[in-house]
This record gives sequence, structure tokens and C-alpha cells, in this order.
Amino acid sequence: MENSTNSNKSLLIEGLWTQNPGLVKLLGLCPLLAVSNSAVNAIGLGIATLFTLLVSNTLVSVFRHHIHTAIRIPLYVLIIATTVTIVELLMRAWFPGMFAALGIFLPLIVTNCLIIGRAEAFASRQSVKQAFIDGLAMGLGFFAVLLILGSAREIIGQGSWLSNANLLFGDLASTWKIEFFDRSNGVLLALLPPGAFIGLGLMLAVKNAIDASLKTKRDTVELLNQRNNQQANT
Amino acid sequence: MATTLLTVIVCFAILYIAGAWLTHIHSAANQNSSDKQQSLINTVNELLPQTQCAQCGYPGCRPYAEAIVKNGIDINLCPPGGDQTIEALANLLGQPVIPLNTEMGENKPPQVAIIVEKDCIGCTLCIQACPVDAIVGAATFMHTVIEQDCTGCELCLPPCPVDCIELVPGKTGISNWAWPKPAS
Amino acid sequence: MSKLLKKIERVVFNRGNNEAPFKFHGGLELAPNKLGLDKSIQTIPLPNELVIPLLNYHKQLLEPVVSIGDHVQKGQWLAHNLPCPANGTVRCLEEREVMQAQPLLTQCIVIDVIVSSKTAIPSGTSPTNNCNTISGYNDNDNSTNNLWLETLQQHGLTGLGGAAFPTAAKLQTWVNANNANTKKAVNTSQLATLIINAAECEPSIACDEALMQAHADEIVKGIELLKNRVQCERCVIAIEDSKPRAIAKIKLALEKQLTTTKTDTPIELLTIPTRYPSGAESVLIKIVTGQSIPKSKLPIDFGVVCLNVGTAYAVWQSYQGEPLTSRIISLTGPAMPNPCNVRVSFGTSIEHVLKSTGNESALKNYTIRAGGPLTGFPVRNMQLPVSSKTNCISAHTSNASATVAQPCIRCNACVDVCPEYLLPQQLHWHISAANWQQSRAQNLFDCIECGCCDVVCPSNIELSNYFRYAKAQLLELDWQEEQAKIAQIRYENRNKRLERLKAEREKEIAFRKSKLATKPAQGENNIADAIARAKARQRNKKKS
Amino acid sequence: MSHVSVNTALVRSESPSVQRVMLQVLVALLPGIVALYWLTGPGVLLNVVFACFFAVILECMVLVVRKKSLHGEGTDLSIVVAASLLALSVPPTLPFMHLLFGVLVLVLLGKHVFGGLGQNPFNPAMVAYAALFISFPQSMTLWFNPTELTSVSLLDTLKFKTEVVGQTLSHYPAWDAITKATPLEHLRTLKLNQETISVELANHTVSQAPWIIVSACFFIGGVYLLWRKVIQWQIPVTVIASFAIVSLVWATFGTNSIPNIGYSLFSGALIFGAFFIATDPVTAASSTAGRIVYGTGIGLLAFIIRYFGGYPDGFAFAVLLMNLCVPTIDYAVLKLSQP
Repeated sequence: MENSTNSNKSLLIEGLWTQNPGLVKLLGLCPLLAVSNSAVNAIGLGIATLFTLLVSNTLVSVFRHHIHTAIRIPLYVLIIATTVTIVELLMRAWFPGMFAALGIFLPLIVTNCLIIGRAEAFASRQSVKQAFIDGLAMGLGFFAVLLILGSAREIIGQGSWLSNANLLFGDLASTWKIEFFDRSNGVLLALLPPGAFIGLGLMLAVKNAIDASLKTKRDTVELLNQRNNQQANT
Repeated sequence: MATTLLTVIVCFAILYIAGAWLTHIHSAANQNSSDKQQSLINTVNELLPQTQCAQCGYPGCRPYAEAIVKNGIDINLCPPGGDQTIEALANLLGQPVIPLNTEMGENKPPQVAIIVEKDCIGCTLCIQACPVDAIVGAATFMHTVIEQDCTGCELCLPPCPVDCIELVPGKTGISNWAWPKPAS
Repeated sequence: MSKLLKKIERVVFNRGNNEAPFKFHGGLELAPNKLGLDKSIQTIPLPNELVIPLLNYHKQLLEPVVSIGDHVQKGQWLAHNLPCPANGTVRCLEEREVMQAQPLLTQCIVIDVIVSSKTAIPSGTSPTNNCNTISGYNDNDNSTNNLWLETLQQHGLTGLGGAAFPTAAKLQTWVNANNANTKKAVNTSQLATLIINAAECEPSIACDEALMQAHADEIVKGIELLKNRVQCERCVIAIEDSKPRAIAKIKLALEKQLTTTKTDTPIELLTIPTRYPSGAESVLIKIVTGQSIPKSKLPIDFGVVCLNVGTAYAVWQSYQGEPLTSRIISLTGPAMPNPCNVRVSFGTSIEHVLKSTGNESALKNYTIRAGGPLTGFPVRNMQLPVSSKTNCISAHTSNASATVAQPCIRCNACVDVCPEYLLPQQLHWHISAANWQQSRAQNLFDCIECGCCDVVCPSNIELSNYFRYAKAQLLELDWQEEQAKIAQIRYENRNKRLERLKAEREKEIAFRKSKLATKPAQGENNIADAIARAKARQRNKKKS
Repeated sequence: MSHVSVNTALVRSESPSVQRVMLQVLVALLPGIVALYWLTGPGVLLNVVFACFFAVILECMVLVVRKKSLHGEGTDLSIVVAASLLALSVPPTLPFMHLLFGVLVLVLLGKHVFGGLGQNPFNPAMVAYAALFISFPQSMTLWFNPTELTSVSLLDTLKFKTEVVGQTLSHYPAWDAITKATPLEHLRTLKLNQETISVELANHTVSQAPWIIVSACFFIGGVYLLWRKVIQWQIPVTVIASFAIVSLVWATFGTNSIPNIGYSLFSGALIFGAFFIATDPVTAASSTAGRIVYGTGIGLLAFIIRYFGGYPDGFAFAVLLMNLCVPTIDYAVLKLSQP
């Protein structure tokens, strides 16, 4: 089943752009939409998801020859749940503020279909190295979408960026907050759930627009090449 | 103690009944599955353009339909059907729409074969190749294509020893002139 | 629900007498704008050549029954049911452009006209009973009726309203239904109605009005003939109220008719409001009977036959032994120098028509259009021959609206004017998205292409062209599906045949093998016998 | 060869155009604008001018980005109408920054995200209104008190609209006296405080008379549109009728938490919305029967949201909810009317 064409670079590109879990596969949208109301929350959940994905992908790949196909899903869930529990305990120990802010969405990473999806679709059929890189790429892709959406919503909704960074990065980070305008002028809509949907929709639109323009560019280049070749032949 | 035991027994009973019921459903479904598969093959076959051109690598439309249903072969191997057929198949089978696999051939406008009569030597090879019996003729006599029945599958081209068969676009005449799309 | 709506509609809108007919949904009040009605109908001189397309109503090619160089007489068949309009010689058979919106070539017969002083004798069989009394038409048995229908066919009678449907085919079912006393087969809850369509609703076209003013008596006689033949329970001639002179003429003719004949069902003269498109068949049936005809059915299914007033006249002419080889055409339009209504032989070119009526200047300077402003089409080639569909040639300064189409704002103006209860803006939406089946589900084929929606659209969208386009696409899809089915059946039959042949061949091989299997045994015996015989011979030789 | 078959120029004397329709809507808005000016001061004029100006600029920018001709959609005035409707729905005190946000939502999320004119499923003005209402609940419920109008000048309004960006009113104690809630918002406050409506109605703590004049002026504009056949009667009549019938029934048989029918009809956005918002052809139902269902639905929903919902007036939300139902209504009517 090992596929040598999946080079590390193409895996990374897939995770970050062409097969981005948030913008293309639209996986794990529930935490993505719910927690992206501030940049710091987004970073917190993003890191947690990235870590879980990395560990679970690797473990699933390590055990892939030992797992019977009939009971694979419960076993994946077991592996993922263990990882999430570790993450949860770590966070509770070191980032209690962040732990409180993420609330239910931290334990709910277990049910994030992105993670089980990668375990089932990729890690269970690929080598450990490939699975690790895929986990990293997909996790980073998810993290990037979370960060962009969270930042945008925070800036539009509260007029600030990286507020409450101390929850995640210690007291030193409490000065990181950048204020753009007064909080009372913020667009409340952006912070509310509809804002998350609108924001994600706009991000999707931008991504599709970029893809479309890239494609037309590539097509024209191809066409020109073909023409040149034909002329050279004749 | 007694209530706990009772609870456990009731739970087991429920699980047993549920399991038995599920097994029953499963076996019933299995019995019907070959019928269902047949009807699915028929439906898929109806969505294919019936040119019988074998460009997909199967000897006709029905064999390709069988391969799609039974072996899960890709749905993008039919050049005459083009994107329309792929979309219809994807809708039917709940699969994503994928672009046409152009290794099999390009999607072309409808065409019909004609036999250049002065070159035909009456070898009957094309008659044997035609999947829809659209060529008539006899040994050492000139052959001709029944235009209405020709699907433009190109299968008669390779066997012809004198290359006297040409493919022409379906004729535009007064009976099949289509109103153009208005400029928007 | 639909029944309830219909009932409400009937209660609200039907006032229960003939003076106030049923209303129809939508439509437009357009200025009639009819020109040239003060002049009498002239027959224009025959041109040097006539071009007759060899096509029937279903756009099938006809096989000519004359050959090049033949002398043909007026009324003689050029092809099956296609009478020749004038005496002449067949010059050639060639592909010419004919009178239709699309610039396509069709096989045509070109005739060099010989103008002779003698009146031509029609060669088609004409009815022999040349009675002048109305009672003469009343012998209504099978054979007379069939003879009559055959004559109509031979005289090439088609509807003169614009679609050119063969008249005999339209009447056939009706006449047969009457003859076989199987009226119950058709919907008996409806009155069996014969409608004569004199509602020439499209602006600028005036050929029917001119005909009614000139030949009211003959028209009434034709209707009387039709009425008696088909034995209808109700016979209505519907005229728009914008034609008072025609109404007066017809009324007079009807009164005259009543004095000469007794009948249980007199021809009703129904004056209907002037509202486009009341002259469309389905709309007129709705106006007269309140019955809306879905596209899947024919008017005959509801016991209704609708014929153009020009057709009624042609029926009378046919009865007099005259085949249908010419029609009245309105020469009109804002830029026509001499607007008038003229009788033109089929096959005459537009150029000849305009030249011989003093409208030559329109040829050079203005845009020419065949048909009215709503259902016609622009013409570039002035050599196009007039056919039975051509009711009008108009000249105007500007060709079609040059304005650019803007996005639809769903203002629903088109919904309000659509006589067929369609949602044109919704259809336009589906058609733009190539959503063919959805547009079929929204009753695209009910569209009669009247063009009302184009007129009212504030965004200048060519809606009816979209509908023509979508209809063509759907018909093409249907055709493809049909072809696929045929191909599938042929493929399966071929496979069966091949399998059968293979089985037969295997059987044959098996049979031969079995034959061979028995032969070696015999062969060995033979050989042994032969050896024995040879040995015996040798022995005999030795002995001897 | 062109295949244009219908020559519309031959049969219609004046060509109907989108521009003409939109112009007539703008004309019909004039009496309402005048009444609002008289009632609430120059803020409303500033709103209309600012919103239209900015909306046109934004529209042109979007059209350039989308590579569409400015001649078609840019000049057909539809965006001016939408922006005016939004400007008339928001309070005259609304800060410019907030209005700017509203116009952004109107042009981008209301219209062009769906493909531009004619493609949007939701009324763009109401989408923008809802976004504003959710985002800036405080500044969206602040109106001038009609009785204190004498002290509101153009300069003061300008200053307020540019400076009081997001500041609470307590920073501007002078303004507190002359700004107040509309009757409906007052009702809502009372309801939240569980006071009885009848007392409020008897005391007329918030005078309703000026608001009746505004509604009447919009009514006149609506009648003009009906006369010019820009809108059809079905939607406004059914919206008002269904709303009136339900409030009548409820006020008669229900609890006393609902004011009398006159009060109900002439307060809030009901008349304005019935003639100008609900009748937006792009987002309304197509057929006659469909329009009746659509209008009735808006009337009922507006009633429910206004008196049982969380917002003082629910017209915008009622319209948006019924916009959602339009495709279904159209389809159902088509299926039912087939013979």
C-alpha cells in the first residue's frame, strides 16, 4: 500500500492548501466555528488538534498491521481518546485559563472527524513517516484556518488582536495585545456564530477564487507551450 | 442484588433481541442484494450513451455498467458520454464528480460513419465489427451504413483493409436545426 | 386544488352568454395598427419563377412526382399532396433557402412560369356534386365525407393561421368520431365546438380582416360546409372588436345565410376583446369554451376544432374545385411605402411581391420582416419564397431591439402577461443554468412563443428566444435518449445473435467430432478388411 | 445572422427599463423622507445621502473587480434604492461608521456574494439591517425624541454621528434628553419590566402621533407605486391585512400585552415595509397566489416577532424568513395550479 509518489512536500502542500481540512474537506467544522472567536482561543485549539492529530496518526500507522479491520474504528477512537486525555491533562496543568476558555471543545477533539478521518483514510494505509508528515500537514492546515478565522473575527468583532495571550503564553504575553479600535465599536455579528459561518464562507470564496485564477494561468501557459511545440514541429 | 441481576438479564435480553433482529435484516438484505445489483446495473447502463464504442476498455456499455457496479471501476471512462454522463452517474452512485479520463479518448460532437463507395471492396470486415448492426452489405458487394442507427463508435475503422470508412459530423439539416442560445 | 381554482375562475369570469366570453390570463393590449384595409385585395402577377420547398408539416422531405423539363399545370401535384401554383415547366430541383427563421437550405422545385390565357384545369379529383343549394352539403355519410377529406388533402389545404397544419388531418379524427357514432370517445362533458379563428390579434397583420371584408359570403359558406360535415354542436366565429367593418360584413353574410337555410345550430358570431394573443389556438379555445388545453393533449381531446378564417375560405374554394396555391399577405409596417393586402401565389419571392406592389424602395432602404412584430422573424435574403405560413411582410427602419440584456430583477411583469400561466423568469433562470429537466417540469412546452414576455421585460431579455432554444435542447436530449435506446436494443440483439451462432457452431463442431469418433472405428475395420482382402488376394496369387 | 425574433420596438411605445422602475421607487420614497426629516431632524437626510454615495462607489468597485460592465448594473439605480431603504430603516442618530458597515454588508453580503442583481435570495437592505441590528444593538435603537426637535441642528447631528462612535450616551449628557426610544422599543422595555401595556397606552408616555404621520407618508408613496404598477397589490395588502387581523384577534381575545390595532399598524416599520421592503421583486414570490402566501407569512411573522420575540420590531426578520420560503412557495403554487 506504500505510495512512493506521496513526497513530503506534496503532503505538506495537500494539508495546507489543496486538501485543506478546513477549506476543502470541511472537516471538524464544529470546533472550528465555535472556538474561532479570538486569535488566542484559535491558537489554543489549533495546537491541541495539531498535537492530537500528530500522535494519533503516528500511533495508528504504527499499529496498522495489528488492527483487525472489523474493529478498527473503536480502536482508533481509543487511541485518539488517550491522546486527547493527555492533551487535556497537560493543558489543565499548565494553561488553566486556556483550558477554561476552550471548555467542552477540548475533550470534543475526540469526535473531531478530521482526526478519525485521517486515521481511517490515510494513517491506516501508510508508513509511519508518511502518517506523521500527513498529521503535521493536516494539523497545520487546520491550525492556519483557525488562526486566520479567529484573528479576523477578533479584529472585526473586538477591535483587538491577541487579547488574553497570557492564558496561553504566560504573563509576559499580556502586553502582546494590539488594539485597533474601541471594543464598543466592534461588530458584534463577527463574534456571534453567524459571523463564524460568514467568515468561513468568505475564506472559502477567496480560496476558490485564487485556485481559479491559478488554473487559468496554468492553462494559458500550457496552451502557449503546446503552440510553441507545434510550431517547433512544423 | 436481585434487581441488579434482573437489570443485567433484561439488558442482555434486549441486546440479544436487537442483535437477532439486525442479523435477520442483514440476511434479508443479502438475499436481495443480487437483484438490487442487477437493477442498479440496468440503471447505470441506461445512463451510458449506448454508443457501444468500447473506448472505456469494456466490450460495450453494459459490460462497463457491470464493472462500475460490481468492481467499483471509475465512472469517468466514457468519452462519448462526457461530463454529462459522469455527472449523472455521480448523482446516481453518490460519488464525487470527476473529470473525464482523456486517456480513453476525447469527448466529440456526435458523428456518423460513411463508406466511400468507390473504394469499398466488400470484405464484410466492418459488418462484423459494428456493435449495433448498422452496416449492411454482402461479400464482394458494396456496403453501406444505415445513418439513423450508426452511433459513431469508430469500431469499423480499424478492420477496414482499404480505409474506405470516414466519420462525418451528424448532418445539420432543416429537421434538426437547433435554436441558438441568445446572447446574454 | 386546480379544480377549485378552475371553478372559481368560471364563476368569477364567465358571465354566461356569448357576448362576454371567458377571460384569459395575461396578454397585452397592443394597438392593432392595421394598414391598407381601405384598398381592395389585388392578385399580384405571377413571377418568372416559383420556388416550392419539398417539405411537409413535419419537416420531412417529400419525394417529387415530376421530373425536370416536365410541363406542369396549375393544381397538378409536384409531390404527394403538393399542388402546383401555376402552369409552367420544371426547371430544376435544387437546394434553396426557404421562408423560416433559420438560414438553412432545403430541397426545392423551381418552376419556370408560363403565363397562358387559358384557365387551368385542376388535375386533382374534385367533388362532383356541384350543387349551389346549401342543402346539398347535408348528405353526411361516410363515403362523401372521406371523399371530401381526400379532396382537401389533394388540394393541399393547410391552416393559414401561421403553423400550416394540414387541415384534413385536423378534421380527420373529428369526422371519423362523428361517423362511427363514437362521440363518447371524446370528452362528452364539453360541447363539441368548431371555432373559426378570425381573431387576428397580432399588430400590423391584416390579411384575415381584408379577406373578411372582401369575401364574407364565401367564408360563411365555407363555415357552413365545415359545420355540416363535422356535425358540431356549436359553431363559433370569433372576431376581435377592433374590426367593426369585418364584423358587419360577416353579420350580414350570416343573416343572408340564415334566410336560405334552416339549421339547429346557427353559426354564432362572437365578438371578443382585442387582446394579444387571443388569436393563438389554445388561447382562443380558452376564450370561447373556458377550457385550457394542456400541451400533452390536443384540442380534439376536448371536443374542439379550431380553424383559421382563411382556412374556411380555402375550404370553400376547394369545394369549388380550386386548390390552395395562393394566400393573402399583408404588406405593412411603418416603413412600407404602399401598405396593402395582396393575393400571392406560393413560391413567389419577397422581392417580386414588393416590386409588383410599388414597394420596391423598401427593399433597399429598410429592414424586412416576415410575419408580425411578435411571432415573425427578420429576413435578409429577399429571394425567400412565400409559403402558406407567410401572413405578413413588414418593413421598418430599425431591426429588432439592439439594447443589451440586463440581469433579470424578477419583476414578474412576464408572469403577469403570460397567457399559459408560466413563470417565464423562473424558466429563464433554469435555462441559463442549463437545467433542462427542471424547465420541462415547469411546463416549458406549454409556451406558445407569443412574445408577450419579451415586450414587457424591463431588462430587455429575449425570453421567447430562450424558450425556443431550451425546447430545441430538450428535443435533442429526447432524441439522443431514443437513439441510445435503439442502439442498446440493436446491441443486445446482436449479442444474442452472436451467441446463438456460436452455440450453433459449437453444436456443429460437436456433431462433426462425434461423427469422426465413430468413423475411425469403421475406418479401422475397413483397413483391416482391406488388409485381409489383400492378404487373401496374395494368398490366392501364391496358390495360383 | 441574428435570431432575434420578437421585435419589441415595433409594439411598445416606451421601453420599460429597470432604471425607470427604480426611479419610480425613489420618487415614492420622497414623502416618507420628508416626514422623517420633519420628525427626526436632518439625520435621515445625512443617512440617505451618505448611504447612497458610498453604496454607488462600492458597487462600481465590485463591478470592476467582477469584470462586469458598469453600464448595465452600475447605472440601473437598483443599488441606490437598496441603500435608501437601508438608510430609512436605521435611526437618524446612527454613527456614520456603523452605516458604512451596513452598506458594506448590503453590497457585498446582500448582493454580490450571490451573483449580483436578480440573484440574491434575501432582501439586501434587510440583510444589512439585520447585521447592523445584531452588531450594534445600542446605536440601532436610539432615536431623536420628536418633541425636542427644535434643538437639533444639522451641525449637531453631524457632530453626533461622527463623534459618538461607540461611546455610551453618558459621555454626552446633553444628548440624553433629546434621544429616546420609539414607541415599540418603549413597549418592549415595559414588557421586560413586566409592566402592563394598558397603563402605557393610557398615559401616552411616548407620543405616537408623529409616527402615524410618517407611516401615512410612506402609505402615500406605496399607493403611488401601486398606481404606476411598479408593485402589485397582493403583497402590501396581505401583509397589512394578516398583521391587522391577528393583532385584532389577539387584542380582543388574548392577553392585554398587545396594544390596539391602530397602535400596532402605525408603529414600527409595518407600513414602510409592506410597500417598500416586502415588495422587492427579486426576493418576493412570483405568482399571484404565491405573493398572497408570501405577504400573509410576513404579516404573521412580523406580528409574532414583534410581540413575542426578542426584538422590538421584527419586520426585517419576518421578511428574511419569508425570503427563505420563496422558492418553495413558487414551486408549490406552480404544482397546484397545473391542470
